[in-house]
Amino acid sequence: MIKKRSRLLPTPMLSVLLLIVWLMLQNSVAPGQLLLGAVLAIAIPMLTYRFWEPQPDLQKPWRLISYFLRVIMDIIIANLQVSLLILNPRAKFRPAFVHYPLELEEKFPITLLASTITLTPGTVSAYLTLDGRHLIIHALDVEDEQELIDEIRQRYERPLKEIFEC
Amino acid sequence: MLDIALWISIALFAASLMLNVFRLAIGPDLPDRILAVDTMYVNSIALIVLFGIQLNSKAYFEAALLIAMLGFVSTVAVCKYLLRGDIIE
Amino acid sequence: MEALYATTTGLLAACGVYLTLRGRTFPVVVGLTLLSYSVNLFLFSMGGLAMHGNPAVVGAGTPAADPLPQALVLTAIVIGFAMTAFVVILAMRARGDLGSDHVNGNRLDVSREDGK
Amino acid sequence: MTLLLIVLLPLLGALVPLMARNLPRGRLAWLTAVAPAIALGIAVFHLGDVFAGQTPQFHLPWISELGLDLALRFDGLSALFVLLILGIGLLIILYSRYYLSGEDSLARLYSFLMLFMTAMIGIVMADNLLLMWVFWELTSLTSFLLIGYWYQLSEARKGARMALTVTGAGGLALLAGILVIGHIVGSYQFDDVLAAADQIRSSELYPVVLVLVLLGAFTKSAQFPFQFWLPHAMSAPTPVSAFLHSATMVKAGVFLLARMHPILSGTDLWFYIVSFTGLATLLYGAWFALMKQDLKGVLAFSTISHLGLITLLFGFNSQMAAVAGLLHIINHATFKASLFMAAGIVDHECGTRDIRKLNGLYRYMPHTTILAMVASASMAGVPLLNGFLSKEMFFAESLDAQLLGGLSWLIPALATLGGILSVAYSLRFIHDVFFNGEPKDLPKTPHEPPRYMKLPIEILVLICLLVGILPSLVIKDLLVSASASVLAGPVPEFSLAIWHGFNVPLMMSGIALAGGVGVYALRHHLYSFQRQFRARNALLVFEANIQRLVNLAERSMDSFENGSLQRYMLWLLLTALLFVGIGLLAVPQLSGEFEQQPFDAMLLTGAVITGLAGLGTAITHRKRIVSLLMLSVVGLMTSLAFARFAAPDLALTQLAVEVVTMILLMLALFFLPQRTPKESSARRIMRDVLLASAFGVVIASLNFAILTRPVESISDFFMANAVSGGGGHNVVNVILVDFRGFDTLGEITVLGIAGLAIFKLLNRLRLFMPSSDLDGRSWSPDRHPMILATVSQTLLPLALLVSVYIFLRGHNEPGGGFIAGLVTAVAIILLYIARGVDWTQRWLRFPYQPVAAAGVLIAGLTGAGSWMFGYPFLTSSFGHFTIPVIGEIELATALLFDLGVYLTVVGATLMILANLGKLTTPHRPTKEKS
Amino acid sequence: MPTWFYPVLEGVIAFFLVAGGIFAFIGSLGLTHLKDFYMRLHGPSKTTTLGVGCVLMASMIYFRATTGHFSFQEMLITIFLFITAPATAHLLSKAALHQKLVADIRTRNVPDQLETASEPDEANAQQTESRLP
Repeated sequence: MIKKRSRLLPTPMLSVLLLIVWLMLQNSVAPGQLLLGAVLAIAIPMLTYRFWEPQPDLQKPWRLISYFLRVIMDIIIANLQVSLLILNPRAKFRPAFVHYPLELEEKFPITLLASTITLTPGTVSAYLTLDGRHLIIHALDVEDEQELIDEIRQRYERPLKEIFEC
Repeated sequence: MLDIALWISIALFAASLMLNVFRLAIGPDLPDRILAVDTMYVNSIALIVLFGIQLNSKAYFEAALLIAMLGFVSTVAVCKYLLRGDIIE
Repeated sequence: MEALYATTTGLLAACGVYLTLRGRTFPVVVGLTLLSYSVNLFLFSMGGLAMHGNPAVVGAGTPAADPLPQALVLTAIVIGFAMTAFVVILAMRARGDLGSDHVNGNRLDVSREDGK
Repeated sequence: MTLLLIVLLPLLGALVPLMARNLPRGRLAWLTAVAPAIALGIAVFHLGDVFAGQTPQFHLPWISELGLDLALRFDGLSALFVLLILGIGLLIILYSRYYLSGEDSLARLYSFLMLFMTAMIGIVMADNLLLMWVFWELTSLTSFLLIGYWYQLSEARKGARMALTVTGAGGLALLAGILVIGHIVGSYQFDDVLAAADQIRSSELYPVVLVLVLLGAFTKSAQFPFQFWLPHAMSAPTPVSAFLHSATMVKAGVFLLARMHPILSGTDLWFYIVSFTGLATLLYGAWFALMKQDLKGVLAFSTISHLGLITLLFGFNSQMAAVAGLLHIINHATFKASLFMAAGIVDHECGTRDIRKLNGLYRYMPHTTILAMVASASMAGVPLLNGFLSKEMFFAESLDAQLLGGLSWLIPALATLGGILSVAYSLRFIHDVFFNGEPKDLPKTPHEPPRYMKLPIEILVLICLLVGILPSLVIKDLLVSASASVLAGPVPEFSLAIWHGFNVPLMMSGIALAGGVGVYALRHHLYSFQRQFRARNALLVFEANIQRLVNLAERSMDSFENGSLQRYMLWLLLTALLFVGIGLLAVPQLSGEFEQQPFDAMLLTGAVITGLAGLGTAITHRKRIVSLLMLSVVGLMTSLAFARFAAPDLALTQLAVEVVTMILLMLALFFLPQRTPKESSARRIMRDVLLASAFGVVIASLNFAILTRPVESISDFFMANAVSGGGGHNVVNVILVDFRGFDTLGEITVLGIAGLAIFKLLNRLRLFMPSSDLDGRSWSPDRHPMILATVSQTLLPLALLVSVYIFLRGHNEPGGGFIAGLVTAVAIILLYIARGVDWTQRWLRFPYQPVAAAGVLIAGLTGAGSWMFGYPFLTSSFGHFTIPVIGEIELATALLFDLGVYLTVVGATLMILANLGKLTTPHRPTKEKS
Repeated sequence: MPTWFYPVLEGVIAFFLVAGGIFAFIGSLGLTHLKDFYMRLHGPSKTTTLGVGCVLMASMIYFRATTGHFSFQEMLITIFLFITAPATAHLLSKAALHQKLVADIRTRNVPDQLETASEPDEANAQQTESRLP
């Protein structure tokens, strides 16, 4: 389902991202910088494209933005929770390792999911099995693993699946 | 009001750096020490940015950017060393 | 503040020299790197330590730092890296060919206190 | 100009025999004799105005800064010696034509002799003390060559070496003496030194000068403590002994005494040292001449004794004694040379020199016997011969030497004893060899030598007779002019008549003659008495000392240099500490006038952390990976310090280099033992800690001293015209790329070379790869963790973008070629780590050497580019161009130069790290794990 | 800009600075006080990163106020941080699990037996003759 890449713009998303980053770096939107940014945005992907893992194409970019916003909100909440946990001396942690069967196949979404899991409340993606099927998560304080798994699947994995695959 | 906040923030980051050094010194195993070093890299990014604000000059962003990037690379290298011994295979 | 700076440079130099006095190639290399850090700090401070100075950029504010030692130290750092690389690989080659990474002249790998 | 000829002719003469070496011997001898004959002619030509009192001089500046000029003088003393050298030299050339056996190469002997002759003439005619010393050393060298002429004989080699060592050492002492004289007087020209004679005598350095010069003289003239080399020099061919070790070379020392007489003599110190040495040598030589069994040994010791006599004469601070000394120099040269040649004939004919075997030779060679009898009679001081005259004068002088106060009578007594012994050994030389029974089992049956072999002896004996019978006619004026130059003043009136009427000296020579015959008669008792002493062979003692010296040197070298870096570091540090410590002690007060700036919490934390991390690196150096982590913390804190003190460029470079060093060290660590066994004893650790802390203390105080002192910085020049001259605002980068562009060019070449050297070093490197990590756990199966791969893949374009950004802005804000190069290198290394070599290899198909080379080339070409515009190498030019759409861009050639730097840094770094990384890959199965 | 605007802006910057400092401090505190390595990992990966993020936000606003136009570089650094932090956390825990660090007794179902290498590890100890391409 990956459509034929056009020679000039192998990964449109990446070129756009590079242009935005260049402008951020230069802190100015002067015409000269724009032109230079465009040139770079085309040149660098062209240099690196041939060996790029075929990445699933972004179906719905807008869902990604909303996904990021939700993740940011979760991060803030997570940090508050963890801070409270760390601060009160009598905190009784119930740490646990959770085996989380992955439904995603593509590498990029899996990495994205693992990153969000690490950044969100109380969980760190500790180990990814060699075949990329299972993700072992270390949770700081969890009563019931199954409930944690369902929550992660519902909040993060399903939207990612929507964004990248179907 | 801004200077007081700046001063408090610098003090806090200095304290967290000291704690990291404590963990680095004590750290029973290697991963603890690597974690300590990595956190020090992250804390030093904040410190550089605070310098920037304190000295009111924008020349320090590259340093912060570089620390972010290079901190990651050195931690990755050490972890790869622990996992595989030979970093570049 | 100068005293603090000087003590740190001195301490680093001392640790560096202690390591270079060890009997094995690796500590010597690490010692040399540490020594080069301290020497770079020393040379950098030749131009005076600008507490509230601005970077040596024209138009970035009057009390600018002294650019010359900075240029020298920059070159020193890069060449320092090249030489450390050379020494490390020389050590590896010595270990590969001679079979021991001793620097105090004894051949066999068993640690014999020698080269007082 | 003709004076220079006298020296040059023998020098050129040295080449003549070498060129004519395959001519028959006769013609070779004549050809060689031509040069000295002409020189003798010139000398005689100059005799006229020498006797008239003038001193022809010649001056050619040579190395005037050292005060060494080619200055020659020809005064009376020089004339006397030049005649002696050339005259006897010619006779020796004739004599050795017959003496040398068939297979010895005559040409080689002749060329050495000519070289020696040049050196001797150089000494006697030198007007510059340093020049004299140069020729002095040349005589030592040529005597080494001549003594070692029969190099196949071991004692010849040993004797030559000993002679060279002793005379060489004396030469050094003489040089020291001359330098001190030069220091006092200010010039080495003989006339200035002569004029400043009183200044030298009164200066407090006089004893030093005296001892040094006398050391040179005594070693050369084999005086008492240094006489052991002369007997062993007899292993040279006899013509050499006749020429060097009787007439000329050993006379050089006495010549020095004569030349220095007007400058150094006249003081009590001179009297005590010189005369006592002379006296001791006189008696020592005489006694052993009596004892020796070897014919040339007898003559050698008699030469020592006669030299002692001449030195004694120069020791008496009276003017007549000096005249007597000069007279005896002439006489001794004549009769001793002839005696040596006679001994040569005996040796040549009988094949041995052992006196016990040689008896009653007068039947076989009557003519030689007569000549030998006259010569040895002259040596004994028999009247009507030249020996008698100088001995008479000697006895007269010894009588009125008053300096010993009450014991002054002792000197004439000992002089007479010397006379007795000299008569005894002269008698022994004649009677024991030519009469006294039959020769016992000689290797060859003796017979008269060829006709012309005896000619030189006849000439010399004739001179002895002439001088003996008509002294005032033959040598009066030569003696007067020579004494004039020795006394540097009016010569007292003296008569050279044979007969002075009955006086005490005549009585003393009578006692000497009678006593001599008596002593000779009792010689067997003396022999038995002498046999009780253990005969010590000077050669063995000398060799033993040399060997002991060599062993001592070896032992000290071993303790100093045993191949241990620790030992070298120890010495290095100690010397460094010593010098810097002394420097610091001299500083009155460590902290300068700047009072210290206040520091805030952040600086304190930074300093504390750096210190702790540094200590951590040192303490945990046995667990190598931990000390590496500590090192990276130190690196981080150093870059923070650079950032804190307003050096963003440095902070960036330090960070990048620190990460790359970390990766490099870890790559190396995989192949090196992971842990260092505990092997340093507590004492060693203590010593190292002390040494290191001392070093640290010195560095700290040095740094503190500099920090608190005013800084005269020259960088306002750079700040001022960084923009106008270099076209950039970031002064650090402008300095690097523009003002000191040449230095940066050199530096990136070094970087390239280091990369190449490492590439070569890694080739065919046989390494031991650990199969499991430190605690035995086998390596983790997952070679390239998937998450790391994807993350690093997304980071790569961002990192490349950042490096381009840093590169482009380098000229005006912190950044530049170095940092950008390092950032790109790190990004690519990250890819190597995350995706492995094969994957990256496919992406980066080109090897890194050309990249580094291209970098250096571009930098070089940009530098050379300015030549085309007529500017000197590496001048940069820049201009502001306004392109309608993009707006104003500033292009500078420095940018191209920076590009060169960028490429070299990327190329070199990757060459180092990638090659190190690739070490193991060829042996990995290529199938990629999914 | 209206006069009341600056003190508010300063207030916001001050708030972000102090919040960032506190978060970073808590992160380090967690790093020092928590029992086993895995629990310690949560501190720095989450709170320290957020702390530094806040400081970057503060500096963005600060330079917006002083120099008049937004400087997006801080944004770039935050992005960098938020990409790399989870990766390092993941790698660190992978290394820890590989080294079989002992986890706190209360942690449930600790993965004891990680997958062993499917095929014999080729990095067995033999003398390697390296030929560089």
